[in-house]
Amino acid sequence: MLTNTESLKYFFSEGFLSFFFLFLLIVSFLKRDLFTNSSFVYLLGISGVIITLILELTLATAGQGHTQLLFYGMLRNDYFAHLFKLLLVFSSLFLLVFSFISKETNRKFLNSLEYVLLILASTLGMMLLASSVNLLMMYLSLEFLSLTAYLLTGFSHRDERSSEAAIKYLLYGAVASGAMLYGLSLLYGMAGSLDYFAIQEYFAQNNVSGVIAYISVILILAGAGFKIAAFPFHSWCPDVYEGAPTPFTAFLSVGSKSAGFALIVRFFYQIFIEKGGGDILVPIGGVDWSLLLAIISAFTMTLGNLAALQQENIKRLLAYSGIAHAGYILMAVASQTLFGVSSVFLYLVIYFLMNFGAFLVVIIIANEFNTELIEDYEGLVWKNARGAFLASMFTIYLLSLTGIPPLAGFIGKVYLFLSVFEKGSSLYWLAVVAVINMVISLYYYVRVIKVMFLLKGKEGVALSAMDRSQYIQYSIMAGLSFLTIIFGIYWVPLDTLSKLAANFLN
Amino acid sequence: MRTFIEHYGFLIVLFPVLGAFINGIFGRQIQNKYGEKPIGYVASLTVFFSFIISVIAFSVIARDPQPSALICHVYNWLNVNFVRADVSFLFDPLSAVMILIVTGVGFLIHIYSIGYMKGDPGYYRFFAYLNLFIFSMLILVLAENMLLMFIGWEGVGLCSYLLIGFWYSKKENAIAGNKAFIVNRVGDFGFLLGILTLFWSLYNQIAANDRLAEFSNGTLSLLSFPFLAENIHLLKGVNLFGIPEYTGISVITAICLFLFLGATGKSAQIPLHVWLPDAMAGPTPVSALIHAATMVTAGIYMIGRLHFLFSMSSVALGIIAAVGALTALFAATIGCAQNDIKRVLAYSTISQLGYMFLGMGVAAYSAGIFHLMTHAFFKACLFLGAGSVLIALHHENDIRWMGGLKRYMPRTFLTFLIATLTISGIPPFSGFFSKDEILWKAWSSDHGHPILWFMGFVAAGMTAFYMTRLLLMTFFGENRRDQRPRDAGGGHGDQHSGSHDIRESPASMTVPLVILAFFAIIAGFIGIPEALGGSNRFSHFLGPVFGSHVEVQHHDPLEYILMAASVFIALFGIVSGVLFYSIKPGLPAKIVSRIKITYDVVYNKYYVDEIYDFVFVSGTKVIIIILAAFDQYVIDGIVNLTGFLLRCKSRISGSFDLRFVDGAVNFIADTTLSTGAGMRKIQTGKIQAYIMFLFFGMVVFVLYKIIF
Amino acid sequence: MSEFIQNHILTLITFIPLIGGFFILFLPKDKHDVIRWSSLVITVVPFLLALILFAGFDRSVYGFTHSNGIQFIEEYTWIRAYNIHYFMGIDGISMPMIFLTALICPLCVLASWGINRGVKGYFFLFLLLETGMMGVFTALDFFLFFVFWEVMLLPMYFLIGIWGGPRKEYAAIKFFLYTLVGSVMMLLVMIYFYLTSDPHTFDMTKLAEINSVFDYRTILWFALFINFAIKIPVFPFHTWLPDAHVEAPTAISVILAGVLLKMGAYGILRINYAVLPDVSYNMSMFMAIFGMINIIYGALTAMAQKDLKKLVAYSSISHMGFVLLGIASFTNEGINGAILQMFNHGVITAMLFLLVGVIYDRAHHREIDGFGGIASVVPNYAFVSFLAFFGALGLPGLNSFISEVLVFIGAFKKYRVITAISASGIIITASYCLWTLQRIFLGKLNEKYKLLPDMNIRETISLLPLALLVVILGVYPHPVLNLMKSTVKYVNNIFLNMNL
Amino acid sequence: MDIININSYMIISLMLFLFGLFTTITRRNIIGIILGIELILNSAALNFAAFSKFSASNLEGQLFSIFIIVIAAAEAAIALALMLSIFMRHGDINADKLDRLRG
Repeated sequence: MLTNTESLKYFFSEGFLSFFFLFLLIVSFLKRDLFTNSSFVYLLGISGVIITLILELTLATAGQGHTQLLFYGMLRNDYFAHLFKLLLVFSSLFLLVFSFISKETNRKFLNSLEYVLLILASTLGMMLLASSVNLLMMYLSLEFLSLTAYLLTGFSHRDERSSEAAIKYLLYGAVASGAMLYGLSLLYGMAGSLDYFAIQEYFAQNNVSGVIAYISVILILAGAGFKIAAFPFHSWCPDVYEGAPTPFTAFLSVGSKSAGFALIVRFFYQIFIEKGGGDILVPIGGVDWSLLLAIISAFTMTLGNLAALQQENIKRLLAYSGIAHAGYILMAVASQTLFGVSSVFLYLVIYFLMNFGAFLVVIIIANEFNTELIEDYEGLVWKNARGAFLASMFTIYLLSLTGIPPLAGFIGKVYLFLSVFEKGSSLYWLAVVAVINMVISLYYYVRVIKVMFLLKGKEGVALSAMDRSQYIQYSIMAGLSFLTIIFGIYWVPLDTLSKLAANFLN
Repeated sequence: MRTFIEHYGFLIVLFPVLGAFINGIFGRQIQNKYGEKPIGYVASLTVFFSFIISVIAFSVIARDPQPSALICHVYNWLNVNFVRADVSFLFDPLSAVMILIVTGVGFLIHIYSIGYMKGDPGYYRFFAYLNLFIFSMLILVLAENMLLMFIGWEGVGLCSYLLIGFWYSKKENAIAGNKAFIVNRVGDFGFLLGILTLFWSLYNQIAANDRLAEFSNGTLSLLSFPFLAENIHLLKGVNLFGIPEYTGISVITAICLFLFLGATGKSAQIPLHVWLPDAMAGPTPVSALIHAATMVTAGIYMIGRLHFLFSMSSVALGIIAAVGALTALFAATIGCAQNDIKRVLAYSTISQLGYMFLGMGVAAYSAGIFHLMTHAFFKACLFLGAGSVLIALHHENDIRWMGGLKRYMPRTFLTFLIATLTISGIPPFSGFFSKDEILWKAWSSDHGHPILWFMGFVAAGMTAFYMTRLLLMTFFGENRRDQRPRDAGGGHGDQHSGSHDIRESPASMTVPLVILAFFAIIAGFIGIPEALGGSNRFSHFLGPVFGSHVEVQHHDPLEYILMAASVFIALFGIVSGVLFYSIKPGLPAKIVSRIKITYDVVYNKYYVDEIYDFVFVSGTKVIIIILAAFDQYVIDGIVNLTGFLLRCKSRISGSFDLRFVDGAVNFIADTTLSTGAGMRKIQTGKIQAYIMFLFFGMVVFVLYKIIF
Repeated sequence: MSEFIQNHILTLITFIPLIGGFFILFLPKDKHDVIRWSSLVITVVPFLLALILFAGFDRSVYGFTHSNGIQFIEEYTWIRAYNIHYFMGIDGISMPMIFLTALICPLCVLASWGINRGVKGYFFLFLLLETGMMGVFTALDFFLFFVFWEVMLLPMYFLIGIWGGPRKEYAAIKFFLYTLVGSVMMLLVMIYFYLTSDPHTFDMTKLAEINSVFDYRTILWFALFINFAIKIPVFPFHTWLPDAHVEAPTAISVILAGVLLKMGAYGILRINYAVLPDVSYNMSMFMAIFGMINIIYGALTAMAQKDLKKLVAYSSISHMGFVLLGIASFTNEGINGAILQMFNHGVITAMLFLLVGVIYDRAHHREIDGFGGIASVVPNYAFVSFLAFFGALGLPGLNSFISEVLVFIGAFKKYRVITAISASGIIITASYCLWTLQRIFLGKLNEKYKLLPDMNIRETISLLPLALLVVILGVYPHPVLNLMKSTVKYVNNIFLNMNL
Repeated sequence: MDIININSYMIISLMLFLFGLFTTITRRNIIGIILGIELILNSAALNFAAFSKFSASNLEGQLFSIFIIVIAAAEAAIALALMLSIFMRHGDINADKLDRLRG
């Protein structure tokens, strides 16, 4: 339990980020004209995030093995926190890069500086969320992230859908976090403390009659479920994804979802778990949350896949696919095993690669044809070399999302099934539901591929040839697809990292 | 000499296939470059060589008839666990006789076809198929085990299909070929079941008294004839399904009946005889060789080869005899009413085959084979005679428009006359001896019965009658060519008015006729029964094969009476034929008018073809249409079904967008897609609906917890 | 160099097509002939390797489990943490299949000379497909087997989807969905096997040795069986086959029928029989009945088809019914007959589809009644078609007869009535084969095809090896039979001394 | 036991929570919804304060309620800002009209 000043030593990555954020804010008041050219602003933002990334990396590697509670037990910088922070910072880095690439955010935005500032703020919020071990700290960082997200959703004010999406997102988010708050208060009432470890001891000592704990867990789940768009709390997701600017939608589907999962894993595995011998985890607190999460996961998967079957808008399709993948990851969380935690992290990294890749293609196509409808992708592969490249990359991502073997998505799915099977025979039904969902998901993923490959393109819709200036797009695209294939074949590095993330319990 | 056959016996089989290969592959070039002559010679020479070796083999066996058969082993064809079959040929008196018939008659018919097929564009193809047929028939006859026999069995079926449908430009020939092969295939189905039952019941018995070790060295084969001959007794008490207390059909009878089903398919007996009359669509030498002399006798040879099996089940023998006798009578009646020269001969072949089966059925195996041999000679002679008549009259085959050919074709007429007398069973000719022996055995043998004799007796009379009718209408009286109405069916080719240009067939066709007629005469003398002082050398020759249970020497007076009766019925047939068709030509028309209905029934072959067509052909057509529709709509096309339902529902409700019908895979996919459409409806876009849904979800979970 | 080839032969056979495929991607797009010839050469190399394999294969080794000695083993640890190995090896069951695949692929490249749209993509996907197929037959690690099983799915979807006939999208997605439903079930079973085997292994041969440990055995067995039944295809799951065949381009339907259908039967032998022998033995009646239904149902529906390609597709269903019957017989003869039938059917269906392709290239339609009497116009084509169709109906002296007789003899021991009914199948098969031949080749010459060109050299070369195989294997079947005899003897012994 | 104990607080905060929820769902006007949200947040704050006094006997609960007030203010600010942009576009702030994004 370090005091505030001592723990600053382990806090300099977030520290730098907040300092950079404030510095930019102040400079923006003084010299407005510096920041008119949006590309410069984005590059500034990107460099800031990269520095944070480097700092975070040094912190992660330096902090070998000694995890402390910082700021009087508010944060905990164990490997789980470090790895998730790295993942989250990477996703905001990609958000900035994608915003730089996409015309929608690069050309049309007037105040791109505020856009970048809000992104930095949300990154800070996510980093805190990943490492918070105190109910208050968790709530504050969650709200910090959500509030910045509401604004970012409504940023492309010229498109009326965006402001409608933002207000919907806000109202829904506020109600959900209100319900969570109420749940937290009940939990606090029972356990008498805000600190995760204290609550865990409370539950370990005296077994509580399950009902109140159960109600508080469900209420808390409202807030967390809203963040990862799980079943009963997913209604906002398709509308917001369609309304928000595409780069931000990509970030929502990967970044804020991973933050949501960090929260859930931290919350359930810290409070409602007692460490049995070896890596046996014994659920405490009289709440059978494994079955609860399993049911939510099953509903989320099925709803996500079924609704996605006939989407016309590619962003809505990817929204529902995101919901489905949230359902798959919840499967691992419900498995209540250490291996489950590492599967969650592994799947999130692979999901990061696949989803950002897919959204990059959507952005490039939106830049060219200014459309989000699937049928405008018709005959993409037959247009020209660039079209063929884009189409084949998109196919790799879509098939990896389905879980076809040589690609990373399959390895993610195998890990999820391994964790579910390890739980024993109580979750076999969930594995069967997941398997059926995999088949359903094939249909709408391959429908997109069908449009791109099997149909002849409409004449007159030309695609500009590959030119030198867009080399960033293609290097990122090639990098992501290369990783998706390589991790499908040799994923040992990912495995060691995820094992590392899982041992935050000791 | 025995070792010569053991080493080079397979040459008999190799030569015809070499001929077939040469003619088949290079035939077209040879024919274009050098004309038809070399092809005919290559084909005939190969058959002649194998004839010579057959004669050598025959002499070797005839000189020192040891009990053990002479086997020429070529190579091991199939060796999987206990199923072991080698390509090896068995030479014993029975197969020696058969190869003599096959190669001898085959050679004569090859010579005949050189003349007959002159000018036909498919000349090389014809001889290639003919050689292929001889090859398959020799394999069938010389096979050492059942599987190799099955190869020969289906091989001849294939060649008959190819040869019947030789002039495939006409649709009927192709259909006739199809019919022949499919009906044969039904027979082969029975044959296959016979082999399977035999194999496994024998295997179980051998396993029962643990003799399986003998097979470990891999030389013994369960299905080879010598092995079967020794070990068939093991199957004596066994019943079909090997269940001890189940007393039903004994396995021996089951096997015999299955094999007999195969034999009826091949030798055109009652249930499966429909293909032989249609097989006349092929060229006449084909009919002579395949549908008279060799292929159709395969069934009888098979029963002869497995006589030890058949003689163990008197039930099977009884059925065979009954079917044989019935077929003889049935076919004879139809024969009397046919007007196409080749169809008459076809029905006469079916009825003579009925006699052979009758002989086999009463366990008079040597008599059956003897009749088979004599029948091969005189029936081949009759067919070739009919062939030369057809050539002379430019493919006119309806006997009502012939007549008076005696003057123009003396040699054909003479040979035709001899053959007709032979088949009617007039004493000096061989037909009398072989048919009489069967009839005598039908009465006297312990499996025989007077009714069988009587059916055979009546059929013999009818045979004499329709053969005389055929002889008279074709060769005697005045020529009725010009009375032929313009549109009369049958007989294509140009209409030559007048009879001045009918000429005798060239030497290459008439020489084989004369030889065959000569054999028809002398063939009888080698089988003169003891009753008439002869030593019946033929049955003694076959003794070692069929077990030489020498009949008791007493000369039962009944034998002479029956012999006299058969001569009487033959003469009666001839006289009534002469009466009907030469003295009072109007008489048949009067009788026909009085018994119109029965005549029509007999003329239309008891409508058997029509019944089969209706029951089987159109029956399967209906089944397959239903099945195909079932496959397309019920299993696969739940798409179309539900697609249709949903479409009309959507037209009614109008609110659903159902473009997904074309993409749906099947019923499950259909329901998933429609639920997907349902899911989209929940997403109404109203923010307050979303919040309500959120709390509704939470309430459900809480209630779930409280209740459970 | 030869020493390198000797102990890396299976990896080479599997991955040379893939490497070749990448090489083709870099060829210039419009030089179609260069692409075609190079892909032909690339597919011939595995064929040569297969010949080396054929020569070096030790016929006496049992194979099937690790202790019995798998041949040409290549085992490298792939992922140490989860005990996943890159483990390749062959035994009596997989050797004939590898030889068949290596033989058919070059012929298919020859048959796809007519493709002129997106040629580079076509041949790359084709070579990827060949790698997938080879991998399935060589892989002995369940994880590797599953990866190759799905790798094979991908190119098939695109090949049918892009270069197919009018309803190609529907057929392609149907194929993909049907097979994926099956393979996801196999995924669950694979993971269950992995977790319940005590030294957590994916190695199929080791799983075979500790097969008594799993519970839920029947459910596992059915999950695997349904996956492989979809592939064979067995009666209720077969509806994807006619669509996929009718819409696929000629070369692809040759591969589809020639090799892909065999993977189902191979899978049953390799996994169901190895890991769950007792359940397989109890289910033998179930499999035999479905085998019989396949034979009769396939033959009858084939008879009703108007489209030649659909007819051949349904005939494949009927022939694969023999394979299932043979597998279900649990006798040495039956299983040998089944594997031989897999090989023979591969050869014959490849011939039939190539022939359909030849006539389709000339007449641009496949209606059986649309032709008539063309035997006189195209004698060579007629001869080869007669040979193929007679091979298909199991004429003795040609190759299918031997496998059908072995299957009948094998199956007759236990299931007398079922085999009798299946044997009646040979009559239906004979009737629809001859009826088709008669409607196309015999009868009055259809004026439209008076000047139909006969087969050109390319087509003859692609058909010649198959025709020779049909005849030679009919007269002397030992080269293929010896390959599988010892392994099948071992498999049979498992069930004999399981004293059930 | 004095009359006003933990149960009464909990009942009041529950009532507050339900009223807040009710207003969020039924009001057609966005401002009404925002008010409802404020009510929900306040009910949570009340709960925290009450528990801090009665069962937890430490000040963390009250600390939490202060932060809740801060967050509520921030939320309201953003909500009103967004509502302004909606108003400029649609001319009115009727929640039911905002259903352009659906399906």
